[in-house]
Amino acid sequence: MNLKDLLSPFFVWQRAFEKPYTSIRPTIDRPGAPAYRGFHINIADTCVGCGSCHEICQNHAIDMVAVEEYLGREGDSGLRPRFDYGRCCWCGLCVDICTAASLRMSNEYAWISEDPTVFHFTAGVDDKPWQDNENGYRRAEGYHLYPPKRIEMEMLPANESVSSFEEVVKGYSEEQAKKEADRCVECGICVATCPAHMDVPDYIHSIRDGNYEKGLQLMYRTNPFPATCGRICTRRCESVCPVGILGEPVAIRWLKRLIVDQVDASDYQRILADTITENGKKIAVIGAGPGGMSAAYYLRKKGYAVTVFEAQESAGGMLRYGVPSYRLPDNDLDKDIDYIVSLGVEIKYNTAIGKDIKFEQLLENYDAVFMSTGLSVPSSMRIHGEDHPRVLSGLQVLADVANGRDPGIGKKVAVIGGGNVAMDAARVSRRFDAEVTILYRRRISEMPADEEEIHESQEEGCRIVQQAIPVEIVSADSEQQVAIRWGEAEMVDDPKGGRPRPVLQEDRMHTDTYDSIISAIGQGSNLDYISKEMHEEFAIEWGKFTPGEYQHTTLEKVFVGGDFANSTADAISAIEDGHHAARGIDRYLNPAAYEEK
Amino acid sequence: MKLPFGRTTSSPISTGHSASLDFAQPEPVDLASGKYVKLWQGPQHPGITGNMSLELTLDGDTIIDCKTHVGYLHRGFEKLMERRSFIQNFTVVCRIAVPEPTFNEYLYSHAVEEISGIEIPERATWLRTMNLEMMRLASFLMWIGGQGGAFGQYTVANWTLAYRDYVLDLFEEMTGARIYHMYIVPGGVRAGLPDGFEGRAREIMDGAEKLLDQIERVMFNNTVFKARSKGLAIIPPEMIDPYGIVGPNARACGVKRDLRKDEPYLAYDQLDFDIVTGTDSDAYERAYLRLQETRQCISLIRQCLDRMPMDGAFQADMPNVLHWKVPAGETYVKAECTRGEYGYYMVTDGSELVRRVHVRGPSYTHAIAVMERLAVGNNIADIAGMMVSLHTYPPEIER
Amino acid sequence: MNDLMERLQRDFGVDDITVRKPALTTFRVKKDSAETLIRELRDREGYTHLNFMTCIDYIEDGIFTLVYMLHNYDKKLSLGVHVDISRENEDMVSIHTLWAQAWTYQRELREMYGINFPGSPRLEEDFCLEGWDDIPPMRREFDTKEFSEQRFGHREGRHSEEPRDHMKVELYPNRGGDEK
Amino acid sequence: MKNSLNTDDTLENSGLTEEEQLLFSNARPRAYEPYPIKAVEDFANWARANSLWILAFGTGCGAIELRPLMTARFDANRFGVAGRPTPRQSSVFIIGGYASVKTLKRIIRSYEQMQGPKFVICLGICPINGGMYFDSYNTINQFDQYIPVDLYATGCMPRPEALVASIMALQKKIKAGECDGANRYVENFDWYKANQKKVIKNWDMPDYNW
Repeated sequence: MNLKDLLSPFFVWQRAFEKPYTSIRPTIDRPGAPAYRGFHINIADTCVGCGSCHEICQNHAIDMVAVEEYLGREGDSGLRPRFDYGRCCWCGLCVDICTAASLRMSNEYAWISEDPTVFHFTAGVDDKPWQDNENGYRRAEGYHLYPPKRIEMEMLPANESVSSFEEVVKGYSEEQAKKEADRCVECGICVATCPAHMDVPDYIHSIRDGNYEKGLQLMYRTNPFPATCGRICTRRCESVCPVGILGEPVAIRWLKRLIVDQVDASDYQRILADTITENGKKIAVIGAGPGGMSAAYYLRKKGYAVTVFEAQESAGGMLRYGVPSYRLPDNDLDKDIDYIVSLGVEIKYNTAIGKDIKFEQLLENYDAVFMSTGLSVPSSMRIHGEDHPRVLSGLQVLADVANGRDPGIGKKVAVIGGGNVAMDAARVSRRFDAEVTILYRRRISEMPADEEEIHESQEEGCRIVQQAIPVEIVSADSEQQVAIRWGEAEMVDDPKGGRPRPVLQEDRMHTDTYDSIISAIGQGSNLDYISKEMHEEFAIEWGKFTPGEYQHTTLEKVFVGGDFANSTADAISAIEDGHHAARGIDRYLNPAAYEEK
Repeated sequence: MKLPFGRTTSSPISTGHSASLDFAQPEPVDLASGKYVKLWQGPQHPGITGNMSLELTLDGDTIIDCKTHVGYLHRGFEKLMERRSFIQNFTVVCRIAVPEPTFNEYLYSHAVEEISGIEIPERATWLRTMNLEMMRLASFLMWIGGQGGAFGQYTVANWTLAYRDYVLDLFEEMTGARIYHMYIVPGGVRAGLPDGFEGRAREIMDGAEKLLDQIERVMFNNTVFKARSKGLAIIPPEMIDPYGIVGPNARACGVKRDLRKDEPYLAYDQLDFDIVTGTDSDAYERAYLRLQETRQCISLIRQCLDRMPMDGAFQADMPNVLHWKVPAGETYVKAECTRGEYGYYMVTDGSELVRRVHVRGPSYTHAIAVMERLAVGNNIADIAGMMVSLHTYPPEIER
Repeated sequence: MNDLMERLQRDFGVDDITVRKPALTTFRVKKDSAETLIRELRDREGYTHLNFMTCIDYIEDGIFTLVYMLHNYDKKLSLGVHVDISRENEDMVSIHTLWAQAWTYQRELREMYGINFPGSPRLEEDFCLEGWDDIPPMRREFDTKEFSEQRFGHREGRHSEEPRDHMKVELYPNRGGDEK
Repeated sequence: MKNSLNTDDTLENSGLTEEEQLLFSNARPRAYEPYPIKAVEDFANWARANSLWILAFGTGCGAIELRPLMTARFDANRFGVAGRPTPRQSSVFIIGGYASVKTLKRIIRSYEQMQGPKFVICLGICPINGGMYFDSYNTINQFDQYIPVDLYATGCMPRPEALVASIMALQKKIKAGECDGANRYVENFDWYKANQKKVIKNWDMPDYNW
């Protein structure tokens, strides 16, 4: 022992004059750090209830509970996370995975109670003192638990695509598809939004597993046109995909396409194994479009003898005659249709109802009739000179091309309209080397056509003139040409709160001359085959049906579906209409089977 | 008197063991003779580090047999991990060693990354290195307090535990939590440094340096501390390998082994530091060595702050963790924690769940085989100080 | 490293040699020669450090794979020695005479997997568990969640919905692909 | 021969050997009865609330935050809180998170040895509903099934500040005379004991540790 060691500890007194460590009011003085992982905050209006937080929680601390006010919102499951603070470990994985970035944490941390059953709350719904706390943990910029960007799709470059009818989209490779499928969070919100309620997460899962046969089976449960929908579906599923809120939505359409592309048509019979037990009843389907063929498929599966009446020489309806083959090649459409036909569905081509066979006859000869003749008549522009021979309809141009005929559009074309048909007509015209101008009443951002379509048509060299209102068609100097007088429009806000209206500016009129003008401003239905009395009985308004439950009309035997019976007028809705009508017809003809339920 | 292992009470450890140490268990004593007393120390005992118990057989106040009992903190982590996904596990592992969770996070993440071939960005490497060193600093500060407390120096315990809290404040700022940071995640880290962190960290490092100087004067130069710790629980060099002794416990007898230098991981090959070794291998030497390593920590944290890239990615490209399948593989990764080699052995089978994880904590040997051996022949009053001196954390034994 | 492996292959018939990373090689050895091989690695090859010893349950193959992780401090190399034994009550040779901590591992394996190591001290003592009355918990067939639910129970009042099912029930009950 | 305090209603102590049964009391615990004069009882409660002595038994992770609590920065001593090394001197038992079955046995033993009035605070999520280890085969999920609890503080871990807050809440509760955990234990003794014995399979201690 030496003296130094004995004295050294007395140094401790020096500390008596230093600032003490002790915090005076410990519960007040020091809030959690700005990024502290404290109690949860959920912005319930932003949350879509995808359940990813529930999925990732290793402690099963999060329940998804129904909150009435959010049910039925577009792209919202109506569920909200409910936290069990007898389980939560404040790891923050739920915040990290939150697809909508609605979930975060506050920096509050004290919750004391004598009752162990109170530590539950639905964040953002139940009133908690920390709900408005601005601090707390949030996911850092640049930190992701799933890839936010989608796998780039390879496309034909615009300069090549414009000169051929080859399919523009090349499709994913298997490896790319697996990566893209990996991004799915399997919430199933898309299933509710998809008109056909396809089992999207399940078939995406089958891609991850590389099990395309299972994927195909899953798709056929709800949609007998997977090859078609995998290419041209309006994919409302992608618009609600939660992954798309912060990043890009999962490329559901391209994944669907991959499954079909991976399976050879000759294997369909074996994989789908649709066994048919005839039940002796006969159904007539009018129109071999997606709606009619879908109904035919599901009815056939239930054992009905199905006859499809089609006015054209091939099946497919708008898919064949309205969609150009660079978007939907014929053999892919045939892949879907051929399988349906292979199950024993009879199609009577070139048979127009009302002309070749009376509608009443069908009612008499069949146990039920499903009508799905769609919208096949181009709408009129309602301007003077519209009947000029150089004014063509978009539908007609597309049908001519589909049938291999020269549409005869010339080299300088104006397309009127902003829908998909207008875009298709414009792009088809480009493929016939025409110089294309698209005239649209409103702004480009308001075009009803797919954003992709608009973008691609611009890429391919179509010029879009927005806020252009056609006023009159006038004859040109040459008979091979036609002139259009149009005026610029200003967008005027609707005082009633509707969308802004274009108003013609009389002082800014133009007259341009074209080889032809393609009008594509919409279509109406052709219901001439139905007698006038029946028109009334069906309560048809503006050429459209409003079917009841299970697509049932007021006429006992008649079910309707497709573009003339729904508001969305797209293929996938028609497919669901057909499927749903098939359910309805089965319920109608075979009520005994449903009585128990 | 004659004791098991052929030692006498006057010289606690004979240093003449050859490589073939006798690991035989001591013969049970005849309790009925009334000559011996059986005494349980722990699990409820303030002098026990963590939650374990020692079954002591005493002759007077001299320990003649010591049996350790663990399992009070057993939660079955290895089983739980087998039924949680790869991302979920990273939140579980930190609970394995409560005072030092970060090493678990790092090693678990590193094992997953190694098997799945993920390369983490440079910034994440530095953030991880600094995180680990901050953890080491906090852990050593707590340990110094524990060692002081075990020998009656509560002043030092008050200083270091309070100061450790400042380091925890830094953690809170950086990671969002005080104890279970859950910051190092497979693929990188969860966030960069918050604004102004560097300045505050440097301030706290300066203070820590000053504190350590004071502690050296008050605790290490203290006659009482010296008297009680010098010559206590000497680990002879021959024991090192047969008993699997690692870390400061091994370095204190001159064994120059430190994973940070021997098999550098993260950014340690770019940092400037030396392995600290000692010679005497007693409780005092180990304590002093740890004090020096604490100083080293401060220097390493400063170096990290100096050299760390302040922007750029901190997370590698990750698959969707909700259905993350790690390819089949097997690996053993290790890091130098405050107690020595901490390791994760991981076997995967290509599914979404891990097949097997084994966590190797240094306390596994230090607190059982080594402790049982060193305790014999010592005074019961020194048991607490001895346990702390071996720096054992029971939760990493039983997991 | 290759020389050593060749020699082990020749002398002990080890197989399944895999280089996991430069510093770690694993191989499989028959149970009978395991103890000799490990002793030899320790005494003649410098693998003086036993990192750990553990077990992997391959229930689908009916085997336990025991893993001995040895480390050579000089060469900075690790060897993972795998030994397969049957899951059905097969004994394993004890290595408690080689390392002081080995018997602790063996005690743990006895408790967690039910593997017997004849001769290992204090093998029958409780290690982590106390009064355990079920199959050894680390065996794959033991379902810890079920056990926990039955024995310890959970607080009531929890209920969760799957978004997808919830939406189907609430928004489109008669549609989708669920009908027969 | 059994040495009992109350021959009418005794405990079986069936976990003990016959020899041991002679060594331990087999009496049932008795409930605390407040002083008949309210002012005296209030004074006693005030005194109790301001000298909370914590049993230094770190039963789980939560123990890690007890150290900062008791040392300089949060300095719980100023609230009358002190750590005691033995249950005989302690009045507050802080359950630091999860309790493994093995620890639960020691908790019961320590708790029963504590002199009344005694209070239990549960820290963290694990005693509430299993928390992190809800599926573990070795940790209990609802602590109140085994020992009556006066207060829960959720968090993982609750920070020292939350601990200070819970101590203050406990003080308030004691002063209001609402801390009846120990009495609940006595009143529902058989229920608690049955629950305890359901999970502790090697019951080799007295049914009540006096």
